[in-house]
Amino acid sequence: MMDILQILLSESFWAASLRIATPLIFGVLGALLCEKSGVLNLGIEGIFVAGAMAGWMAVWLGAGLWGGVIVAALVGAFFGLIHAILTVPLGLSQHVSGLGVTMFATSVSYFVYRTALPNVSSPPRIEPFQVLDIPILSELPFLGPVLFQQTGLTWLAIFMVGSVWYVMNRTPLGVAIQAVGDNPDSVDAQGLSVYGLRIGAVVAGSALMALGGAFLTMSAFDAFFFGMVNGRGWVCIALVIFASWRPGKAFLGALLFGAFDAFQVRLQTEVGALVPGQVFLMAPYILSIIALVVAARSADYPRALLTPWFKGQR
Amino acid sequence: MTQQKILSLNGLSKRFGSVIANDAVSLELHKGEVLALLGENGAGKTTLMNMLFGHYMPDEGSVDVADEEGNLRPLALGHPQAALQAGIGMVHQHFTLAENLNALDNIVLGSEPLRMLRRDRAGARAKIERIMAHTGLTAHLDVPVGKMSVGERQRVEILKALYRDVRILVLDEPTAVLTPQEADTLFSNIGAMTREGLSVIFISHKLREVLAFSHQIAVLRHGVKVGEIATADANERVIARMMVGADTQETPREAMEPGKPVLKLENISVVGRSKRDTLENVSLTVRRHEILGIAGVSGNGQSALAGLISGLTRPSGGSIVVDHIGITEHHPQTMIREGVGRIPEDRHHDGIVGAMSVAENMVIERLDDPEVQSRGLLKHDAISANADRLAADYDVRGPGVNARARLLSGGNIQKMILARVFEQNPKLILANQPTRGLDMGAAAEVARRLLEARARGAGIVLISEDLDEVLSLADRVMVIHDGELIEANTRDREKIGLMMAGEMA
Amino acid sequence: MIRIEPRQAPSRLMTLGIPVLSAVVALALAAIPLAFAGAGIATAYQEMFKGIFGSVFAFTEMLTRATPLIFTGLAAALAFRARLWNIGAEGQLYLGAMAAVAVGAGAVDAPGFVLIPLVILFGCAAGAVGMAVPTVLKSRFGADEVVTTLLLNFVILIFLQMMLEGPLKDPMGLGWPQSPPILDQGMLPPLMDRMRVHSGFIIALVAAGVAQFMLVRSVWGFKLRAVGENAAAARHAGIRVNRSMMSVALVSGALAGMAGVSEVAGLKGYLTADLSPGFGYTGIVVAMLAGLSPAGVVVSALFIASVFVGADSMSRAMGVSSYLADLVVSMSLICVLIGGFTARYRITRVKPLRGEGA
Amino acid sequence: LTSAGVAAAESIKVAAIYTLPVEQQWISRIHKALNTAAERGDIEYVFSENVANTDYERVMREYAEQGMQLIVGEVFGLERAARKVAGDYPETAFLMGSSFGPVAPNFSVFDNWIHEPSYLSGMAAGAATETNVIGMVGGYAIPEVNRLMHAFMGGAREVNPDVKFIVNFIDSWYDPPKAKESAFAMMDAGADIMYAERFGVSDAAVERGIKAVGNVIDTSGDYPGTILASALWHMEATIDKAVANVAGGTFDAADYGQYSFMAYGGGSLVLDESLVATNVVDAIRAKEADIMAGMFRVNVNDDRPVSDN
Ligand SMILES: Nc1ncnc2c1ncn2[C@@H]1O[C@H](COP(=O)(O)OP(=O)(O)OP(=O)(O)O)[C@@H](O)[C@H]1O
Ligand SMILES: Nc1ncnc2c1ncn2[C@@H]1O[C@H](COP(=O)(O)OP(=O)(O)OP(=O)(O)O)[C@@H](O)[C@H]1O
Ligand SMILES: [Mg+2]
Ligand SMILES: [Mg+2]
Repeated sequence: MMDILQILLSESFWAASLRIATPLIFGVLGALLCEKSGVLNLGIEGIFVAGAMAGWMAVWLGAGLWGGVIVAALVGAFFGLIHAILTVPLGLSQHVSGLGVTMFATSVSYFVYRTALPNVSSPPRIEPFQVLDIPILSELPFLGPVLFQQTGLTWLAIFMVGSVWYVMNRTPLGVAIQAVGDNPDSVDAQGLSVYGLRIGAVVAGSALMALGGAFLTMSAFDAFFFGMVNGRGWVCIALVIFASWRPGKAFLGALLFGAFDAFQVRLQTEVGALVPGQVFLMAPYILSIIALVVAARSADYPRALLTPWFKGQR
Repeated sequence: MTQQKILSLNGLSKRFGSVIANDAVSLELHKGEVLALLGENGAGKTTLMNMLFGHYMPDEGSVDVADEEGNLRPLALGHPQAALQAGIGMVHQHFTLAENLNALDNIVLGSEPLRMLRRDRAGARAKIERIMAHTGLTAHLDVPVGKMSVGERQRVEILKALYRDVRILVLDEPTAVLTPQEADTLFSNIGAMTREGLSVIFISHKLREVLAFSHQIAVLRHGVKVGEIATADANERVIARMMVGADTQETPREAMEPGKPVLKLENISVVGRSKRDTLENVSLTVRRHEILGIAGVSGNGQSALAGLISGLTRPSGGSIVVDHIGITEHHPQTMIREGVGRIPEDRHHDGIVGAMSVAENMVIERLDDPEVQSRGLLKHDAISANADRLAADYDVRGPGVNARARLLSGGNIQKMILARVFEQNPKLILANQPTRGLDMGAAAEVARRLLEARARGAGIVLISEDLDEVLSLADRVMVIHDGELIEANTRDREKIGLMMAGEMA
Repeated sequence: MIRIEPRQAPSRLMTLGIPVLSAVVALALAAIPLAFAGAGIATAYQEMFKGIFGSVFAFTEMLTRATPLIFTGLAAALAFRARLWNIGAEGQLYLGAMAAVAVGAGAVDAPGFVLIPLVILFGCAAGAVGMAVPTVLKSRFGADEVVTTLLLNFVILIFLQMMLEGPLKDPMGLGWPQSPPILDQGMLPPLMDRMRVHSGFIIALVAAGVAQFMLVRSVWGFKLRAVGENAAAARHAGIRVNRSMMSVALVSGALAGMAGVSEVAGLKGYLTADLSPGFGYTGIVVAMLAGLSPAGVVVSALFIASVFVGADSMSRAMGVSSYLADLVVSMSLICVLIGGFTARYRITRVKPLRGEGA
Repeated sequence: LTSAGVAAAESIKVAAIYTLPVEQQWISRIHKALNTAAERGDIEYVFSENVANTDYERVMREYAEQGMQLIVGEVFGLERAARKVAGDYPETAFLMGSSFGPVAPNFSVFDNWIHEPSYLSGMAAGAATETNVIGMVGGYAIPEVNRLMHAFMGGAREVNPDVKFIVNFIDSWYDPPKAKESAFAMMDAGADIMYAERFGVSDAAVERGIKAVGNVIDTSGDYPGTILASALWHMEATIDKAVANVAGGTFDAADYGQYSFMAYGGGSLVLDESLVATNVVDAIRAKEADIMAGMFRVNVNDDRPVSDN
């Protein structure tokens, strides 16, 4: 019991939680943007892979770190555009298109990686993002070590939470995205383009998702591996519902998941011999499901989610 | 009204596959004029207006709109944005509101450039409040539209159009969901605005309104404009003949002796999420050979009452007896089994499975019937035969019984539901807004069928916001207000109107 | 300006021609990665063809690969018809496989005609339970099944690891996390000597036929379609929505479970944690390509399996990275999706009418 | 002699089939040895990676049909089926990572028997820990992994009976960020030496400035000053032996496992002598000599290791 409390109060635990949460924050925000406009994007897992691979490879080929981030975002936007074209003007099944994009983005990334590096036994490393240590602030008790053990990408993620919130609630664009996800006719009747808004939201959301992937290869680690995304994208799809499509709650949800995960490994080091290790690995997923069940009642889905809209048709 | 031409539609045509929705329709509108556009269901009224507003791209034709100086200029078609810029506003037949946003956001949506980094909410609010004060149309600006009554939503729709400083306002059946009083207020407000130069095209099936508020009437039939007439020269008969091409007949209601009770609600309460679906301690009795009319402004508990009788809603207290049998399991299946026929308010949402065929929709309520299935397998031939017979008997027209039900027009969907319900000889019929949105011919058909069922011995609960309809069909009238039900011991329009407003309770 | 309009009646030629055409386009697109990897295009296609039809072995391998896809495709098709988004076929597949080895690997020693049905029964039941849970969460609590089934895939996979290191671990497995083998008489008999294709394929075809028949001809199928197309109207018409959902959930889960049974009792004999290379997810693709028609599932499963096996074998023959196979499959998927769209809709250019008559 | 020369000139056609990408440490060692042989011109080498177990048998047959003379791979997931394939292609030589035995006439097996250097690396770790806590992050608890962990733990305990281990499996071959977080958690719990079975662990050690012990591959170049010691696996001995046998027409069913032993050069220990105390280095060298001389046998334990509490 003491140990558990000790874990929960430790700075390194919360620093770890925030680190684990960072790619999820990007992913949930991206999924949120897409879904708010009415498009489910199951391409997220593949877009994570593509972002991870593209960002890392760009840096390895000589781009700067932020250059790599931009490349990752562009690649994510590209796959988002494919999903958007398939699901918005063409109105194809969002589930299938999404899974198709996941397959496509993953296999393209793997194929390109392997064709570019046919004979490596260990992928080349890059110089990743370094911890941002701001002199005075990092001296702050508790918060200092938690926040200032993070890299620029984590800061970017936190900044994006605020930005997405601001855009969604304080700008005409965000209000239009909320409207198009509820009732596309409302937007159409006001002279705005349903297709433009949805495609834009999916493309932007996918770019954000790709940053989640880029974090893995450019901050959490310094090289790309097959399979390293390891389901993180799917988790975001759950978190966005848990967050009721709100950026602030999305951040909390991701942090909570990160905390489960960080807690799980720490607990396992304490009582690992008593319980099969898999119980701990399962815990974050099961807790996500439970959280979802609890949150489900109040979850109000964007009403037009999954429903395609065609101009001039009823 | 002036003679200044402000809008001219020149030979607009639109085809949907083989359906010719509009065939070279031309129309003119003058400054300050109120033009009523009439026609049966499916005549092409909405299509014409949708072309004007840019939702549909015409196959042929053009549109000219007067600019600020009054010079007619061609309008770029196919872009709502262009129509809005030209000063055209449209209130659509079906709400085009984002329910997750509040009224303010819905109204302002699209009027600010999307690249703006912030919104001028205060300015917008001031402008809307000015419009509200000026027109008398009010709405709660900060309440999510999803929580509003249909009447309030309709007002938001109109405010939305006015906010864009329109000079031409198109209203597609604006009063279909309003009470007579609300409709009157709306039209008197609009009348005031036309005197300031607003021009209006409105579509309606309610001839009373058309005659009272329009200057000019244009009639469409099967996509063709069959005539135009000054309202001053028109009357119901003339218009009806223009619309249908023949005279319509009203079914007379014969007096009948009510029989034994078929439905008894005793002290029923329903706890709903909002007032619209709450009932408080309601009791009523319906007998054979009797039509009980429930009058009331929408959102006063009608949906709870309808839900209860159709089996969708579970009461929190009280008892329901259908023909001596106490209902314990509240499910539509139970009600169907006990011989309750239900005509739902929202045909598309509750009445049909649009993606399934007309024939399938005609048997969907009796899948256990040995005529429809044996040992769990459907009898396709019998289902088809049944559909052919019903389609003929009830004059369900459309692309055939094997086509998807969604393809039928609203009136024909309603006929299909009537066929399904009446064929089972129900003891009790719930008719919830049965003629909403139907043209005169179709509405008369519904009335005839209801009276026929009554003659056969059914008890009928008729829920309607159209007081004229209630008064013409019901043997007995009750008024629903705020979840409570009161017997109206009068047939006086005025008095019942006051009870609907809760002023005599 | 471009408009999208539904075609009134897609012609026969189109409904058949377009899928074929889009498959051809997809294969043509495969030239891009091939060129990128510097391989000869013409020989590549030859090799791909050989990889599918070049020998009895190649062809039976394709059928073997298609077998689980038919099951998972059916699982998705039926559930999706009822708008029950079962993304969890992958997990249910493993539940089925676990149950199959739990009864088939010695727990019950019975002759084949008893043991095989028993293995199938338990496998299907386990899969069904796997889908029943999210369905209950959906109908009782409103928890979105897309997410719960997706997350349960992870939970089940981890649970599988736990079982394979615990109760289901083969004591003779030299420590490997794998189950003991299913008894010989419990294995689904192979269809041909020396080939891997097994009677699971026949069961899959029968399952597809039955599903097709039930969907179109039975009251059960009627209700399922009604619930899927418009749950509110179905309920208004007296259909028990939850019950109908639950019944389709059970069938869907059972079919996914059967995919696991078929793989473990038809092919591998014992269970490891990498039994399925994503058959559950691919099944969704298969189902959607088939337009959610059970009969179509067979065709699209064969298509996906052909593309994969053909491209995989070609990548080896051409010395190109074997990730090519997945790439070609995913490109085919996207092409066929777009192709299916053009069969149903027409994209027309509309000449702007601006200014006419003025 | 001439015939052998001809065979070498023609170079042997070798195909490898891996169930994971070639970056996976275990596989990378086979891949490296085959690449080396190919560079020497002994073999023509092709491979398929990330082959699902379901597809493995087909790929084996395809390569056999293509006339490959030697097929290398790992059949832990399909022991029985693989042996059946080998039976169907008696002219083809199979050399497979396997937990079971060889099957005549053409199915040989190998495994990464580097428990000996693992034991030695454990000695370095046991002597170096000050907190007496060593963290171990593994991928999956399979015998190939467990065995080396136990050997490592045995070595550490020999020099330091008080040492405690924290063991954690991340159930993934490739999730360096996760492995890294796992390592951090162990360090938070007091570990000051990390056993780096997965990518990511050494990175965590570098960040916290503690030491790590490598496994299978030599990563000391990537993490200078962090890797105390590594137990290396060299597949060259095994591969070269098999290739020579095929070339000489003498390939038959055998267990090549011994070629991973230190005595055959299949396993070795690298020590960073600048990081390990001289007395410890001496003790390790002495033990190494004992092993080479057959005077000391490292225990083999394939069970899942668990944390000490
Ligand atoms: N987008 C569309 N696709 C196919 N058919 C359409 C479409 N819009 C309208 N139609 C068809 O065009 C015809 C005219 O429809 P429209 O909605 O204009 O009638 P309406 O006069 O407004 O009828 P109502 O009084 O019922 O509103 C109908 O037959 C309708 O089914
Ligand atoms: N308007 C609606 N739209 C969509 N789904 C609805 C609607 N109304 C009800 N449902 C769904 O139908 C379910 C209840 O349906 P129904 O009562 O027919 O099922 P049932 O099989 O009788 O289930 P139970 O035994 O749990 O009562 C609700 O849980 C809800 O999910
Ligand atoms: Mg209309
Ligand atoms: Mg019920």
